[in-house]
Amino acid sequence: MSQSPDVTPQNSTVNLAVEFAGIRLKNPVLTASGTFGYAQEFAPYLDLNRLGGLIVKTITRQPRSGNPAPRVAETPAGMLNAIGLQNVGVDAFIKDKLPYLRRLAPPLIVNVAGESVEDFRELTKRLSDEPGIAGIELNISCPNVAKGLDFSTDPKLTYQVVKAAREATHLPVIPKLSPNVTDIRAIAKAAEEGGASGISLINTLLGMAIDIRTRRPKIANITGGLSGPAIRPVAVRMVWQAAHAVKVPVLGMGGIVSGEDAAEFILAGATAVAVGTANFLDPTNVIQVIDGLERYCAAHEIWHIRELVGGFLIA
Amino acid sequence: MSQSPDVTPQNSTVNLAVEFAGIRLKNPVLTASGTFGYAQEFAPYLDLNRLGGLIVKTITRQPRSGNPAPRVAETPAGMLNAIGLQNVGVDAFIKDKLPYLRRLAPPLIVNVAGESVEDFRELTKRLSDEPGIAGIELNISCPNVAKGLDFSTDPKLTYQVVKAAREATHLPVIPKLSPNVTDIRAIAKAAEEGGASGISLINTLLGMAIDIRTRRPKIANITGGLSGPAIRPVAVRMVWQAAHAVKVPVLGMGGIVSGEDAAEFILAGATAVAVGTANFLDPTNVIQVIDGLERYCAAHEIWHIRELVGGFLIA
Amino acid sequence: MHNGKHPATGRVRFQRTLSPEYRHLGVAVPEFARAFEPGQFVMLRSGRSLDPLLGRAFSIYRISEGAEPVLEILYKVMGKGTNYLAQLESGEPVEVLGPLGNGFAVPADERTTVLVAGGIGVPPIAALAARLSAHGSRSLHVFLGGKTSADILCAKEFEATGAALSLTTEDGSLGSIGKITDLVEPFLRSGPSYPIGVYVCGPPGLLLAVAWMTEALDIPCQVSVEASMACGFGACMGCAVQSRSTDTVATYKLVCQDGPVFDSRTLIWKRS
Amino acid sequence: MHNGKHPATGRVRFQRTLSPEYRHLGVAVPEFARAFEPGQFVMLRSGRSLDPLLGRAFSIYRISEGAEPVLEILYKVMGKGTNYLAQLESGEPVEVLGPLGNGFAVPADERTTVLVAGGIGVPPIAALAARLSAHGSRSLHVFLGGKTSADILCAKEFEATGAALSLTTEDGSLGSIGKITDLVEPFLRSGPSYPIGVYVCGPPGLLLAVAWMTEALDIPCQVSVEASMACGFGACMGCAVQSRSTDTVATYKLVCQDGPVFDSRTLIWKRS
Ligand SMILES: Cc1cc2nc3c(=O)[nH]c(=O)nc-3n(C[C@H](O)[C@H](O)[C@H](O)COP(=O)(O)OP(=O)(O)OC[C@H]3O[C@@H](n4cnc5c(N)ncnc54)[C@H](O)[C@@H]3O)c2cc1C
Ligand SMILES: Cc1cc2nc3c(=O)[nH]c(=O)nc-3n(C[C@H](O)[C@H](O)[C@H](O)COP(=O)(O)OP(=O)(O)OC[C@H]3O[C@@H](n4cnc5c(N)ncnc54)[C@H](O)[C@@H]3O)c2cc1C
Ligand SMILES: Cc1cc2nc3c(=O)[nH]c(=O)nc-3n(C[C@H](O)[C@H](O)[C@H](O)COP(=O)(O)O)c2cc1C
Ligand SMILES: Cc1cc2nc3c(=O)[nH]c(=O)nc-3n(C[C@H](O)[C@H](O)[C@H](O)COP(=O)(O)O)c2cc1C
Ligand code: FES
Ligand code: FES
Repeated sequence: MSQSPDVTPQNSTVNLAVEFAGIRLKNPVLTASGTFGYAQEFAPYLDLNRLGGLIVKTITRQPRSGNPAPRVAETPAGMLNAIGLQNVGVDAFIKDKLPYLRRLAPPLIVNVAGESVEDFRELTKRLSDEPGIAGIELNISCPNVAKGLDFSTDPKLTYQVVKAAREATHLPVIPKLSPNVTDIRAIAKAAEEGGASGISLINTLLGMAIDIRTRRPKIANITGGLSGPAIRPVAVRMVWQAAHAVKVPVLGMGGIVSGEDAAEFILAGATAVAVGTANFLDPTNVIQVIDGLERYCAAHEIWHIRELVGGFLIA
Repeated sequence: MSQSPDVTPQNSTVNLAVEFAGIRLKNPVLTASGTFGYAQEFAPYLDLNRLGGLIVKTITRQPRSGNPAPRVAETPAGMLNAIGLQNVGVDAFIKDKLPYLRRLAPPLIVNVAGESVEDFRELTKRLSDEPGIAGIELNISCPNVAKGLDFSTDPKLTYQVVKAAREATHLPVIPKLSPNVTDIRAIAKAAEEGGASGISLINTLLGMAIDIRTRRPKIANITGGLSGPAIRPVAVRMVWQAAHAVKVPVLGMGGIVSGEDAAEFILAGATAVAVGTANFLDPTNVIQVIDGLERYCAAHEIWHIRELVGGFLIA
Repeated sequence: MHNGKHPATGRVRFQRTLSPEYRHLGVAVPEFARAFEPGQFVMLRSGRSLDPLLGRAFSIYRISEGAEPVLEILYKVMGKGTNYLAQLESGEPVEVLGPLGNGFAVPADERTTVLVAGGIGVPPIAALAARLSAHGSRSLHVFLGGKTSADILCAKEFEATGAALSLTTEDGSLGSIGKITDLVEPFLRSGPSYPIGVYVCGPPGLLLAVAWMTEALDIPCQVSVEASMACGFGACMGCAVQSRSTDTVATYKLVCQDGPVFDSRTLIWKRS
Repeated sequence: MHNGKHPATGRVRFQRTLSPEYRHLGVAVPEFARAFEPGQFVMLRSGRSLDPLLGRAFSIYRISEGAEPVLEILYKVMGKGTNYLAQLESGEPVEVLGPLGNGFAVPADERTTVLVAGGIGVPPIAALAARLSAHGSRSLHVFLGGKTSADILCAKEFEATGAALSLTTEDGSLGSIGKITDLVEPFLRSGPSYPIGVYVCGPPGLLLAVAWMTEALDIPCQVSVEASMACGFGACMGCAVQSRSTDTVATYKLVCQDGPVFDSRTLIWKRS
């Protein structure tokens, strides 16, 4: 459904490189946490080195088994999930996953979550000692675990978590914000004041679906996080609001499937974008986003992607 | 895409009648404000007397011209709108529209909006003097005008508006709540405390879309309200949360297209539902929702729709 | 109550590629109206999926007779909705609502009738020309413009009506090089017989230019206007267009209900 | 890197209605794998629209040879995704990812091989029977159950393999009346020759009953399990199934990656 004239990326000379939160990316397209596994799952399908950056599945201090099934359900142009942060824990991550990830060319951003300010501080500190990590994304907005959402729906807690992580590392710290709030600008500002190097948004919208035959929730956790194209208009609005509220750069996500969608976020003010749910439709989707973005730029004679950032025109 | 076995509504004996906020409805399917004009637009296409109830486009004290174009844009499985409450004003409504509406059999709920507590009080009072009105819906959640959202994103303002309207009329008063909040339960409780006879939700999610060719917003107002199937999981979640937070009945809406969708809201705790965006796809859509709901009930041997309300099972 | 306006499920009868971007689509619609006014439109929608969600507006180009009426449209592949349409093959379903809106109204005693169309503005103008040719006691002048020759639709058909046909393309690949308004204005100033009327459909810039020029010359002009639409029948208030009325309520008119054809002097024309 | 697992756009070659609810679909997929293990599956998705959004999992029933490999599946029309598939006509596109997951592994020296299937569990079991018949130095017993005769697929095919075929329907419209487990249990207790193995696919109740029964009798059993899936290749962690592991990280296995075929004794079986 691409609408741009057919310009092959190879023939064009669009410079897609950006710097986000002090991290140099050869293109502004990353993978969203929890939708790209630990990257290895995608290796049979695509050249991982083409990615702008990699954000991996949330890591916690202890291993987590995750939520019972069913964990995913489709909704119109979207999906609900409540995986429950299933992960191997930080020790096994460092031992078993990091060696593979650090050999890849794209900068690696490790996403962490905790139940307390202390957890975030510890995880951040622990990971900063490891080579091959370019930044830490703080998942303070997971709607699918008992403690999770709490932090990023409250500016004070947001500030505290970000500050603790900031003080624990020399790496860029990127809090990931929840869309389930009345005023995203207030949260974004609190994150900036806490010392965020950049902010990342949106995590999923809290949703629910009922199987009308069984009368049971379609997700065992009852509620789940809504993602995919359905939420894109909400995500674009919040990225635009947040980008105007803070000076640090924004990593935008929510429903990106094509290069055009990525361009929409960048016009709204995102410096870089992440592809989430679309990775499930087709493991090569993220490459299509990179190629599509490059084609869009070439067709509109944008020779450096920077020219596009915040390029939204208001009459 | 109906999944229920083919039971013709005529042969079944499902009792669909409900009482919502003291208003008797022969079936629980209403039309959502702003999506059904003043009903007359639909007369060529369907028998208006089959509807459970009618909610008409928001009325304000003074006529309003509405927002400049473009006012609507499609999004994945949804749409954005910023009509800007274009309406003829309460005087012309009473003179020109009400005579037609009051001749129709379905109970009429008039939706009003104002910029101050005083506006809501006055409008409510003015309309209560007119025969043929069954209830007043308070639109304290329109995202597309300067003052609008403010009321229902704050429990105190919500309480004040509802209380003022409550004191101004003997009619049922039904505040309509915004989904753009951190905690819908707190707002629902404030509405109940203010004296709401029932609550109505959800209004649209605040969203935005950018035309990547022109770099301009797809909606002249920049942001608009997101509606349609895309938002259904958020709406069902909020209806479920609100229904458990208050004792007054809930009118649920957000993305209903089929009888199955209506059943999902009723299982989540809604006493009645409203069809919005789907009226645009096909002017007879609301009739398909009524027939589909009846078929669903018959197929599941539900002989009174009341049995379904809140019938959601949690393991 | 049944007036042929009810939504109906049609089936694709044919889909022809006119050029890389333009298609000619025929949809057999049971019980569809056989009569329509040129300028009226239909809303077409996929019933299979919620994406694309809303109908898309297309002018009625022709309704061909037969066992079932076949609704014909000419369209340009633009975005999601028209890409979806372009993938449909014979037999596939399409939801159809219409005919909708108000068409062109040409006075019977008009001596000079000037039709102007650009790009996807051609279909309603072609429908109008076909009607007028059926009458005949008037001089009919057709002006068609496009970026390249691929944008010039129905030229042969217009010729067949006996109209005087003028063509322009911006690249000069067909007709004279330039914009169609470069030819319309001199013609209107050249002393055609009155009563005269201008009927126009096409991109916003064309409508604006013709509206200004006819107003300056005090020649009646009917324009068929486009707008973003959600419903097509007056329910959403989405398709607003600014009118010259000073009454608050009438500031905006609805393209689907009050139009899509308007007397150009009832609307405000400004560059966007 | 190219191992036939890449997503590819297939074209519907045929779509046959087996009964009101069941369909047999053939999709020609360029460069699709010609080899697969029975029990492996594909994800099928519409590329035309974002609704339905995600792929749907279907067991590979057969891959027929020809100029292009034709992927064949048997499916039941359930909800949005399968309704969408059912509307596809010859030539329409379908996005295909696969073969995915791990299939059944039947020991070469097995003397008694018992295949059990219910409803849409038949396709992988039919694929397995076709493989085993190609070998032949074993006794093959097939048990098929359904609600009515319309749910019994591929009976002729199973007969053609030379297997001993037992059928049940709940309404008695085909085979004996009752549930298929009513026949499987007595057979397993009747003293079949060892080594023996049971291979089962079907609704959760059937899997549970066969898993319990084989565990009680200490007979090896491989089950093909279903789960809600978003991706099909290990990326979403959506398709969790509870394992018997006491290690936190291994509490859940992924149906798409660790399965869909599991040794029944590695999973927890309880009524839902
Ligand atoms: C009353 C009326 C009658 C109409 N009659 C016709 C008709 O007879 N034939 C016809 O073809 N159309 C007609 N249109 C226009 C038609 O409705 C739109 O072209 C259609 O809705 C586009 O839908 P879409 O989903 O394909 O594009 P969308 O994605 O909705 O995009 C629509 C708009 O975006 C812009 N756009 C999208 N893609 C591109 C692109 N690649 N390059 C430049 N701009 C782009 C255009 O400005 C376009 O108007 C009519 C409209 C109205 C209101
Ligand atoms: C590894 C694997 C292999 C599979 N192989 C096959 C196969 O070979 N053939 C096949 O047909 N299916 C197979 N399935 C199941 C198939 O994936 C689902 O049937 C399909 O995803 C349903 O999609 P849908 O959108 O049509 O239904 P959805 O709307 O997603 O509904 C799916 C679920 O809802 C319930 N449901 C929906 N509609 C109804 C209804 N009318 N009555 C009762 N329950 C209902 C069912 O529990 C069903 O599982 C397989 C699944 C897996 C995981
Ligand atoms: C199945 C699934 C799992 C996810 N897991 C995580 C996670 O572990 N940590 C996190 O920060 N976000 C997680 N997310 C949120 C995504 O990273 C992303 O913020 C969100 O899905 C919106 O983007 P999308 O619409 O492109 O998917 C998950 C999303 C999905 C769909
Ligand atoms: C075009 C449009 C206009 C609307 N106008 C109003 C309005 O005037 N007053 C109001 O309370 N809600 C208005 N709404 C909100 C709807 O009544 C409804 O709450 C919302 O759209 C969610 O339901 P849906 O997804 O079924 O459309 C409008 C919605 C749309 C799409
Ligand atoms: S398109 Fe809905 S009112 Fe005109
Ligand atoms: S379906 Fe996504 S991990 Fe199994």
